Amino acid sequence: MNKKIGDVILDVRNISLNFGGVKALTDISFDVREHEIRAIIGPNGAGKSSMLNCINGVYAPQQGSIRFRGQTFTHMNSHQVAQMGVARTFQNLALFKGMSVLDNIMSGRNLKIKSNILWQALRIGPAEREEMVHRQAVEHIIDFLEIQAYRKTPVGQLPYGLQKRVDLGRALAMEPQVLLLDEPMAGMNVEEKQDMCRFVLDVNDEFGTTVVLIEHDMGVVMDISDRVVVLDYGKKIGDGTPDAVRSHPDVIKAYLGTSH
Amino acid sequence: MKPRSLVLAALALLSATTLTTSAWAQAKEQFFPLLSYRTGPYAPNGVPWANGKQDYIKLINARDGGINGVKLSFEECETGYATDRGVECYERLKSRPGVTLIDPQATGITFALTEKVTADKIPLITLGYGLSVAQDGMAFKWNFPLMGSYWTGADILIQHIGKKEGGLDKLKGKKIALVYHDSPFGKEPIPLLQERARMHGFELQMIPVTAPGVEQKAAWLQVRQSRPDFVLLWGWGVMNATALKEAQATGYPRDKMYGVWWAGAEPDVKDVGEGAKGYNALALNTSGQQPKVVQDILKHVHDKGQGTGPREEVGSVLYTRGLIIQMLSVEAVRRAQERFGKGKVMTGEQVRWGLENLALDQKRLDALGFSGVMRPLATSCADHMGSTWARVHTWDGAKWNFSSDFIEADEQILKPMVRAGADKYLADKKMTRRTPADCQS
Amino acid sequence: MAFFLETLFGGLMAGMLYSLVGLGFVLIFKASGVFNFAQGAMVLFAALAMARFAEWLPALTGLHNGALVALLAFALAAVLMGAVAWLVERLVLRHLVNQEGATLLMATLGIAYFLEGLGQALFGNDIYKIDIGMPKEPIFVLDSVFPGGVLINKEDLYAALIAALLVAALSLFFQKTSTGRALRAVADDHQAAQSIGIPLNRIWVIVWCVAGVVALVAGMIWGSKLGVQFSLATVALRALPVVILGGLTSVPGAILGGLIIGVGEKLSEVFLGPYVGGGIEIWFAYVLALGFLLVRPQGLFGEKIIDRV
Amino acid sequence: MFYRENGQFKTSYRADQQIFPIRQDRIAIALLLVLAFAVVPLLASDYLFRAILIPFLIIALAALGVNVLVGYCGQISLGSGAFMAVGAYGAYNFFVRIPGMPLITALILGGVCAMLFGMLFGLPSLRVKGLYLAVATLAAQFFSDWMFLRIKWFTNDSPSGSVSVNSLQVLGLPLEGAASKYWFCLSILVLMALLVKNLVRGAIGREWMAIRDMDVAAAVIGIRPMYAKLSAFAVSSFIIGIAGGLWGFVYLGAWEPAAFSVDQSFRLLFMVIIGGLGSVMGSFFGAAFIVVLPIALNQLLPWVGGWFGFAPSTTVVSHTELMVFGALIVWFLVVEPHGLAKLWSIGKQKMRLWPFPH
Repeated sequence: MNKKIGDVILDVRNISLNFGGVKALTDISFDVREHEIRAIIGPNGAGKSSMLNCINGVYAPQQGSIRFRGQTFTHMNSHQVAQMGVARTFQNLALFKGMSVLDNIMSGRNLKIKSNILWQALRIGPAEREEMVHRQAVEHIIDFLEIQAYRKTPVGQLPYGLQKRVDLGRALAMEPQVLLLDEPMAGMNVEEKQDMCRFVLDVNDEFGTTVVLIEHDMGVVMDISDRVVVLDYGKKIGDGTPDAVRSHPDVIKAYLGTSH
Repeated sequence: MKPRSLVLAALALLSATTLTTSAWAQAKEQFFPLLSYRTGPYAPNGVPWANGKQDYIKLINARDGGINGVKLSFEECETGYATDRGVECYERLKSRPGVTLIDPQATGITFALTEKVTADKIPLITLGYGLSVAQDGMAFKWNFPLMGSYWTGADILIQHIGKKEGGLDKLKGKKIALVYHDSPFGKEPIPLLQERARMHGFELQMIPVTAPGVEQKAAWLQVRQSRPDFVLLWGWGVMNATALKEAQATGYPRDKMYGVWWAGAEPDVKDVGEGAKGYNALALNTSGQQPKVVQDILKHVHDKGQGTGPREEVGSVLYTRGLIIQMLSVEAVRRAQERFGKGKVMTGEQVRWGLENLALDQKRLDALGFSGVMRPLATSCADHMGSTWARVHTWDGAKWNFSSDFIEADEQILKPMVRAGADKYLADKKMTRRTPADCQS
Repeated sequence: MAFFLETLFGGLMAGMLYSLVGLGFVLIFKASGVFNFAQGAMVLFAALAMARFAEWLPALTGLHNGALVALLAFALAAVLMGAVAWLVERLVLRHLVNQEGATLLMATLGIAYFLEGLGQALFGNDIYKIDIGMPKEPIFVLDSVFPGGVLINKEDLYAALIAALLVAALSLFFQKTSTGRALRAVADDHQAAQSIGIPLNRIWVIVWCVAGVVALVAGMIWGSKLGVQFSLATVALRALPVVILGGLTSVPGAILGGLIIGVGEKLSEVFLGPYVGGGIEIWFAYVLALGFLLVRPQGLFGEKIIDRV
Repeated sequence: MFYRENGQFKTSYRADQQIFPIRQDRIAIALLLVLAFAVVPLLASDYLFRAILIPFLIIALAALGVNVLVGYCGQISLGSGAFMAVGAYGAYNFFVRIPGMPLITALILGGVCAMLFGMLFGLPSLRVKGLYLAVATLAAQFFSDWMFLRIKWFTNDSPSGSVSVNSLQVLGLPLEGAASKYWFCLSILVLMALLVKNLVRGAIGREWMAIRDMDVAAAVIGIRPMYAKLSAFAVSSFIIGIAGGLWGFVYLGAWEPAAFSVDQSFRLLFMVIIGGLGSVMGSFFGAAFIVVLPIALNQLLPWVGGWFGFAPSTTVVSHTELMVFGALIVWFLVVEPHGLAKLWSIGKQKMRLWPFPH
């Protein structure tokens, strides 16, 4: 991989989060550089998803701050985050079950739609033109993800692997600068995983999108990520290049030791 | 199926049924659409009322063979006291051949029909309920609030209370509470009571009860707090019995309570029994099986197994009111026939004239078997009420006994109010009063 | 002051009855996730049944001991409610397993219509009497403290006692009996319950039976207060704020909620009502509940929901 | 056979995104409109117009509004009756207080009142979900019941609190005859249906459905729950308000608050669930079902009784009506929990493949 890693775009500082008594995250800090692929690994319940939820503003951390492109936030608001160009896929598919593949991905463009409700009701002039423009963009994503055949199918009826793609597609539709992927390959067979890896790498190369990736499959992580954060029981126990992390004793104890 | 075509299928079905049903009523018969509610919250009061009307029709057919040979026919339609179902019933039955008039049996439906009957030229009779201002026949050509409105009722109650106190001037400084059904029905008497309060200087306290009135604790706590000298009960259905029970539970003396004629029937006090002892209510009519007409019904209808309801309920307060309503309707047709041709089926317009020219003196009432049941009544083009007299009766724990003689509502107070109200109505509607010439039509 | 106390008591008494109806909602929602709008219809149906049985029994059996007749009538009505419960499970619930809440809600409304029709068809639509010897005259307490004393509605007092007893019995049933524990298990997690071999359908029948009995008691109390007639079905609407305030899944919530609503609406009607023309209690109860919801969206005792993604 | 889309190739996204991509559907709709506008008025009797068609059209419009909120945005509401009432009384006040106020303007302004009222009582939806919200919206219902009984100003100081309108005109034409009223309601319904269809297949519709299906994910892709929910409440209650105005002005002519009771709210929610959540057509199915069925039963039962040689009394009929109605509702929910619209689309799928089984 010969791409230039830019400077820090997302900087997480001393994040602590707890539900009632349960400590989900304690004093987590790490940074993400532009154009890199940053992996967060750790055993189940290590707090990986909670970490993303904090970045997304789904959860409000009790302590710490998040610095994104020079602005510092103590609590992110989902809408803001999205506007600033952070997209996200979900661990256990959070697709809009009642809607078609097309609509699901189209909904990723909603931030970009300007025409007001009245125009939309009449569906003339700007409103319709906008629809067409965004439809075009979405069709590109559909082609890119090779799901043309399922355009009009309700996502509920798609096989798991394809749903994962739609999830990715919806995130891509936002044309994000930072893409948070929550176990994009969980529960996939080898071929599907390879496809998904390809998509992630392509996104990263073609659009230079920064990727923050949560993944269980060590192989995948080691192959595609530039740097890795290791969490265990809500604490950070390792951070660095795959090789550095791989050889880190705590990591071996906490993670590799326990995993298959 | 597309939605509307789906409906159309249903409609085809409906029209078929409506045709089959209307086949029952040949144009040679005087047809009475009977809107009733035999189910729902107000059924206990609605049923005897409806039975009375039906039995009288049956009586006329069985005993007299109709009106001058014109058989009477009827069809009942269940409204459940709901306005939209009432309108549906009206639309279903209004176009039957020989349709006579409508008694909606509900204030809400009356409002909705007031506009429609004018267009369809069908008289709307609302005996003792409906729009008080409709007494003014010059403004409301098609409405007939016969024998009394909420205004006359309220007025009579105040007069009666005044009498008991030894003169209306004695009401000065007294406190009278109006516990009313929170709906147009319950609110209608308020303007008149306010007028009376101004005149005699008593304090009027208004306590609404949310329909249907199953939960009145708060209302009666207020009564207990302010300890009014009298309570006027303007309820219908379950509200009345509940009110009496709450009164008992909060220790308010029942003999200081006065109900409107819709709060003075058996269903209202029956299961309160002793607890309602001493409670007073207005009465438009007697109850009991002594009157000749009731005897006739038992003889010609119930003994023949044609009775509508249970025999023992014949002659109850609301049943008898049903009889009167139907009797007046029949007499209106008879009167109309005198002018437009005996033995003919009268149209709505002709019946309207009949209603406007009713003249039932004591002799006539006796002949009809209604002696003692009600007072004589005479309507005119200007007065669609015919009589504003009523009595007060008191529950002794087992039956109703009259505790006053007939009292007439005070013209001096009512006339201007009715006139003003009617004028406002006409103004809102941008309509003009009828001309005397119009009375001849 | 005396009057304030009277209002307070009045509110508590009314509230106790609300809790009773609310309890019916909660029981069924806990165990089957159904928001049972038929509760009101069940109250009506049960009360009608009991009243009419009490009328018919003497004729049929020649019994004339009032108490005994009332007891028998109650038992028969309870059995009938059991049958209803069984039918509901058979014909409705088991065909609608894991549908959305709204669908189930509508189904129960269908049941409500059916019961209202059936009840009136079988038992008539007049006013009927339930006589369980409730005292009607009020008593006065604390007249040493306040002039005229504080009026307490004896009937309500007894009613509240009965309600309290029932609640106690129910909580015992839930805590102590194995069925009760099974019910709680089901309430917590259907799948889990099934996987450890608790037959869901039977639980549902049981819980609807219990709700039926609760409805019967509520109907009996209200019936002896107001007379048994169609309007009983409308008390359910008065009890709805109770369950959202108390939390759909919490029995103590239903009880406390009932009391809060009862007191709240009576105080509001009596002390605020006059300034705005009165008649505010019904919507005030809802607004009160709404106020609570805005602070605690899951109700007074409902479990907190955390969005997991 | 005849219901095929093969050979109908879309060459532009516009063509692909029209409301009825399949030609046969377009033809069917066109025919249907002709039928509704031209043929029905020729066939229908006065009774059908006044007692069934007009109420059906108005209620269908209200159901459409409810479906926007419940079906598309997933916010269960039992306040619809209140929104109708606000629409009706709002329109009434504009109509009688401002001389020369044209009917249509009054209705729209009434709709606006309902819209504001709806948004106000929609605020809890930002914090409360599902059935809790459903019950919470009942507050709107009981509050409006009270408001229109107590605050005299709303009812133009009529002593009883009931109001009435007459001599209605639309664009100078009198709105008296049954047929003209039918056309008026039908036109409004068709127009509204079109607007709603545009909304739900556009960006705002996707926002509503996103909130309905998975609100967290929706927030993460930048949809503001506040905006989505309140806009749904606004659009929904605006439409319901207009329906309320029509109900009062065109159907009843004179009304009291009880005309918009809580039962109305329940019936409307029924319609959208029986008809099909998130389906414009479903709203119409549902409305037809709930409006026509009881009346049909009420008239058919005596007829059926006739076959078996007995004439059931009104009492029996009305009780049987209740029972059959309730049973049918349950039955429909059991057969197709996703509503009549779902049956409809299944039927369409089968037609596509007919005569070959997939």
